[in-house]
Amino acid sequence: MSAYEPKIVGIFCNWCAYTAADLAGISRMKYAPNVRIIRVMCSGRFDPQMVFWAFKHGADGVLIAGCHPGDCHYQEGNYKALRRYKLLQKLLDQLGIERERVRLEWISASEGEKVKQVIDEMTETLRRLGPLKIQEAPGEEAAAAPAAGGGHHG
Amino acid sequence: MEIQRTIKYEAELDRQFAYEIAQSPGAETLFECIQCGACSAACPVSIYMDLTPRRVIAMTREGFKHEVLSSLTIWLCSSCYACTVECPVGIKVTDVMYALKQRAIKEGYGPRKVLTRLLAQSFFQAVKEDGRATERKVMLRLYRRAGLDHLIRMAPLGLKLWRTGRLSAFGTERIKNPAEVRTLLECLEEQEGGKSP
Amino acid sequence: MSGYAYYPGCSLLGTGKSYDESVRAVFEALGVPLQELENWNCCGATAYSSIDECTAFALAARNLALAHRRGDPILAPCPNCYLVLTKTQRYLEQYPEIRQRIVQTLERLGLNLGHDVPIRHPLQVLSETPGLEAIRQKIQKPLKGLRVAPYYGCLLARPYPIVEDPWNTTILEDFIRVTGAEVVPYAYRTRCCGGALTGVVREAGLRMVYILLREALRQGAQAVVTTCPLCQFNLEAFQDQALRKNGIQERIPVLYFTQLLGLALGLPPKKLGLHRHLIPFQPQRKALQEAVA
Amino acid sequence: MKGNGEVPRIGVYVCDCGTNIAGKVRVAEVVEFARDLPGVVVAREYKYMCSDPGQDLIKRDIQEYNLNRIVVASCSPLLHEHTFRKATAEGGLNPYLVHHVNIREDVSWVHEDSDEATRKAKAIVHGAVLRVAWQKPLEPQSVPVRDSALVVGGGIAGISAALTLAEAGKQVYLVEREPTIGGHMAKFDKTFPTLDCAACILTPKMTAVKDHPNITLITYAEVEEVDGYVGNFKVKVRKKPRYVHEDRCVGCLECIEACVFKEPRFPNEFDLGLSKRKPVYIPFPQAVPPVVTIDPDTCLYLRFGKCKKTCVEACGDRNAIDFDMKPETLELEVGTIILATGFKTFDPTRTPKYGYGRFPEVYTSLEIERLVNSSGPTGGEVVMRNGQKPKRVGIIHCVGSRDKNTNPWCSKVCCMYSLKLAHLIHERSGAEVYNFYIDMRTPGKGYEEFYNRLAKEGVHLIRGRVAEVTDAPLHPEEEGKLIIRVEDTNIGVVRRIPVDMVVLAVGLEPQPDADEVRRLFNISCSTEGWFLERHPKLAPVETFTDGVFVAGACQGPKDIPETVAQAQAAAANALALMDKGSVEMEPNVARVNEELCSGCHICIGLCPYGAISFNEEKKVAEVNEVLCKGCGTCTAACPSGALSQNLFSDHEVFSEIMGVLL
Repeated sequence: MSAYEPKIVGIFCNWCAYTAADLAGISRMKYAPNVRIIRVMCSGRFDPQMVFWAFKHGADGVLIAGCHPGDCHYQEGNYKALRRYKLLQKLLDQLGIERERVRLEWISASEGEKVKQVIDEMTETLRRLGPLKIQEAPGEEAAAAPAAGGGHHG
Repeated sequence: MEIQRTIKYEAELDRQFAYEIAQSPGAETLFECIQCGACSAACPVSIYMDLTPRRVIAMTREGFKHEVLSSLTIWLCSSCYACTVECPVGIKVTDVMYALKQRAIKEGYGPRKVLTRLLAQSFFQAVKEDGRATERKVMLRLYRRAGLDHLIRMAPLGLKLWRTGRLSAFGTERIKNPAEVRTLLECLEEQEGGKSP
Repeated sequence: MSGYAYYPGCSLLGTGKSYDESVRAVFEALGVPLQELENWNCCGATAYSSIDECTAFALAARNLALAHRRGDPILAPCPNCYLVLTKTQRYLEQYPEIRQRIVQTLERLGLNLGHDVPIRHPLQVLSETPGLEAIRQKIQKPLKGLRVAPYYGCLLARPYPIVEDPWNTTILEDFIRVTGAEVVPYAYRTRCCGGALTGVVREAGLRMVYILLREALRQGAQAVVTTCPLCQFNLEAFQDQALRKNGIQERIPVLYFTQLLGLALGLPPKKLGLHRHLIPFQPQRKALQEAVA
Repeated sequence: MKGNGEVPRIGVYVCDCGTNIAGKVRVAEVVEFARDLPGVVVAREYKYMCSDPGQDLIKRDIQEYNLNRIVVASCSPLLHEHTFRKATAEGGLNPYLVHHVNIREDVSWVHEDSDEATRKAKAIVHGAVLRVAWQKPLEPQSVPVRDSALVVGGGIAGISAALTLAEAGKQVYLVEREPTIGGHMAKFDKTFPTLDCAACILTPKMTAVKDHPNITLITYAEVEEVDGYVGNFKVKVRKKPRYVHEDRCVGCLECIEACVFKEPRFPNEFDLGLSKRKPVYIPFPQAVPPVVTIDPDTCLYLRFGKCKKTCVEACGDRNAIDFDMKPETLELEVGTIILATGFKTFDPTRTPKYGYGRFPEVYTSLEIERLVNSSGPTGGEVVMRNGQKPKRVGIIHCVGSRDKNTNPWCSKVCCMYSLKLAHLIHERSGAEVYNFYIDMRTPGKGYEEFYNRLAKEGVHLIRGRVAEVTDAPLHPEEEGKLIIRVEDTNIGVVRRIPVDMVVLAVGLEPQPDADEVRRLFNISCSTEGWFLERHPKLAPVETFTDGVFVAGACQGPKDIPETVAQAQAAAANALALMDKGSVEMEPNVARVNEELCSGCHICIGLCPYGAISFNEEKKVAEVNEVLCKGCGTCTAACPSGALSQNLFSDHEVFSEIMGVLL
């Protein structure tokens, strides 16, 4: 076992996945500390740019978690996330980035156990894959924050 | 009137024992036991047991190693799995019984002449030699170990079976290369650090 | 594919000889191909698990690997073998560490475990191919008027039942009815026969045998039909002692379901191994024939 | 310099939460770390940030250090975000300039290694500090709340909630699926532990519902569609035809008498099939509304179109019977919704070992409730299906409860109702009663005393889970009996107890359609299928959907006192919303930066609420903030970065991502 520990950004929807993570906490489940969870209202807020932004800033993987199909608090945001995720996977292939580094999961508010299981699994997978190897585009500054005016979309 | 002290001091218990048993496949939920007794009630042999299966679980969990490994219960289990399917918390009680039997044999517990145990050992040897268990061979070995009276008691039945061709008198069932099975077993025993009885 | 990889197990070579004979005869008569799994070894049975779980799994695993190599599903008439093989397969999926050890060891013997060799019991197989309806068409000597207690024993019903809902299943009963015989209600159809206890803890074993036989007699059964060599052996070989001890004079033959089926299919009793039984089935049949005539 | 050109002056507050956080995370180290982050002016550790002194700390620092951004790292924002927003506002800052992150549920409670936990807590605080700098002052929108409520389910929970709301002057619609309200409680004879008659306490409430001017009772109906949001729900209710006009039927029951079926022939659902009814029937004499219903599956006219229609004749001028009645859809507009859809009892055919369905003298506890009920099928006599009175009865607890093979949870009410039934059976029949229990659970006011009373009455209390009920005797005393096999675990011996009658104390389960109902109302269910409350302790009747509340056993097993308490609590919560008259919406709506919008229309099709439209004049997208629910889907999709979700703008989210990657 190497000393390498992957860093994973979690994009969790408020109503299901984030609540489930709370439940995992309340139930005192123990899981790998590698995922840093960021709360958004809906997995529909997930933007593939977030993945590249995260990779650029040192992430080895991104975990997006939303409500099960049909259960979205906002009717269908999770389907939108799924669509973007599918496109993103193709893009990852082209860039030579392993698909396993970005994972989309449906986790309902009652599935604390699944939070644990998914995080442990993904951490284990990324440990095996090792650090993300991606070449920084020359000349790009390591900005302290995204450039004003949504520059990262440019 | 003879009286006996039954108090159990904590120092006499083996806490580790419970954790070791809970390690064996099927016994993972040992500590979740709610002591409902469904296992004992479902067990067709519990009426003969000195400790009901429920008590075996409770005592295992609390580290009553000596009592559990010396009990008749583990040798009376007929592996019918009635307890296992009944258990409301998913303890595979039959597997716990196996784990306890293994421990008892390994640590030399219990009366040597418990037939169940001799049967297991005779069977084990036969399979190791031939790759198969010829019933006649296993039985003969068992009752020889158990004592002459057992052998005599079983003789009439043996004779009947022999007459109907259900107990091959001479031949031994053997696979083509028993050595293969032996290798298989020995390999694993090596890994285990020598576990054969 | 050369038909089912027939795995008789040790008992079917000894006390369960007639089970072996009747399985082969019935499968042949129904045109379901089977061929013995070459060089199979003992499944490990329950006794082996008492010594060491891991080596018990290894024994069963070798057979699974042999069948995997051959590429055929295993046919295991002995419920004990059926259980041990199934349990091993399940546990090796569930416990990757044990699997790892066994896979490595098997590799040294040039064997590959595989994952999902189907393990089937003749009840399952025959109810699908040729299926009960097809069997019904082939019945030549229906066993009309014969009252039979259906006895599954433990291990086909639990913990890995051959049918989805073991409490409500009628798979064995259906076979009995196909032969033309009548099924009596039998509350103890999945109660333990005592297993190895008859041989090692006599008193307990005999009591268990007695309970099963008494209920069959109480329900007016003229035969008990089993699916297991150990059940058959216990109920037959210890019947005399068990019933005599409780003051019961009657005796009841104990048959394999394949024997019952074979008789109805018109196969000669000898081919079905009926001559090996200690409590003959013949007299009842005669009485029956008289009753019918 | 962020967003609005201000230099951020950030205060960071890291909570110990007693030892909940500090036991794992080295809080002082996190505070030290935070102090050096850009923009941070002050960083503090405190034992309980949510306490008054904790909040005061924030308020004081805002004044003293002229802070303009706050970060609190403590428990889940789902629990206390509101608390810290309030404190921030009281300190004189806009409440949306605080960011609350979670280092308890997401860190200290789920990780074992102190170093790892501390490192992760720092990363999370880092993310929050970078993000909060981008946060902007926001003004929440306020929407009006209608002064009317929908209560779904007419059991004791729904009845209690409806009456409380109606008494407070709110317009209430009570929707019930069955032809009558009353629910399970109406089936009971006595209630534990006081043994007061269920009908005596329930029927006045049922009548009160019917008579209350503020309550519109809609029975034999189900909610079909729910639209809108807190304060403004639009609900469609489908009313099944009962082929009788409720307003014309006077409940004389002459039609039943006149029905061409001279004798009742069909199983009466209310008596669980223990009695028979005719196609035209009333579930029980005290039913509310007190009108008859015609069952289309058994009525000759409705099935075959041919009948003498003697019922119509009997009804005469009242003209209440109408065979042409069609399903009807009602549209309601309400401000709040209370779900009180109740439970179902466990189906014991799933535990075949107890012989239910196989042995006629094995009953469920609910069947026994009817059997001992003085208005039940036997007038309260304990008479078995075979017409005899039992001499010995076994009550098996925990059927379909506390069992991984069926339902793992404790159904909470069975111990007490089993004791009650033991008492009633003994009282009515003189039978000897055995109770087989795993653990006797009698917490509750007067409950343990009731248990003591039963013990004194001589009920056999045997601790052990029954393995099997069989009719195969092994002993002369067992001939013709049902035999219960159990380990008497107090003694450590296996016993076989022959009885005449077996009662299965079936557990409580979610309604079979709970999942559909929860989708309808956009709420969550627990793994078991119970409706999920917003917080198990602090918001037990709220749900994750604002304005929707839960009451009674649809949220988990409950007895009557608890159910009523919860129903009234739900009503109080709904009242608070309605009385306030308006509700502040989270201002996390999307906005369009008109200068950046290219008018591509992508967002318009994506919005599930139709909140985005196209301004033909300006050629840009426009967000209707009243309709926007704040999911952020459009923000993620906008190719030009013109759309931005308040509180979750790209700046905010991307900075947080960067920050947590410490």
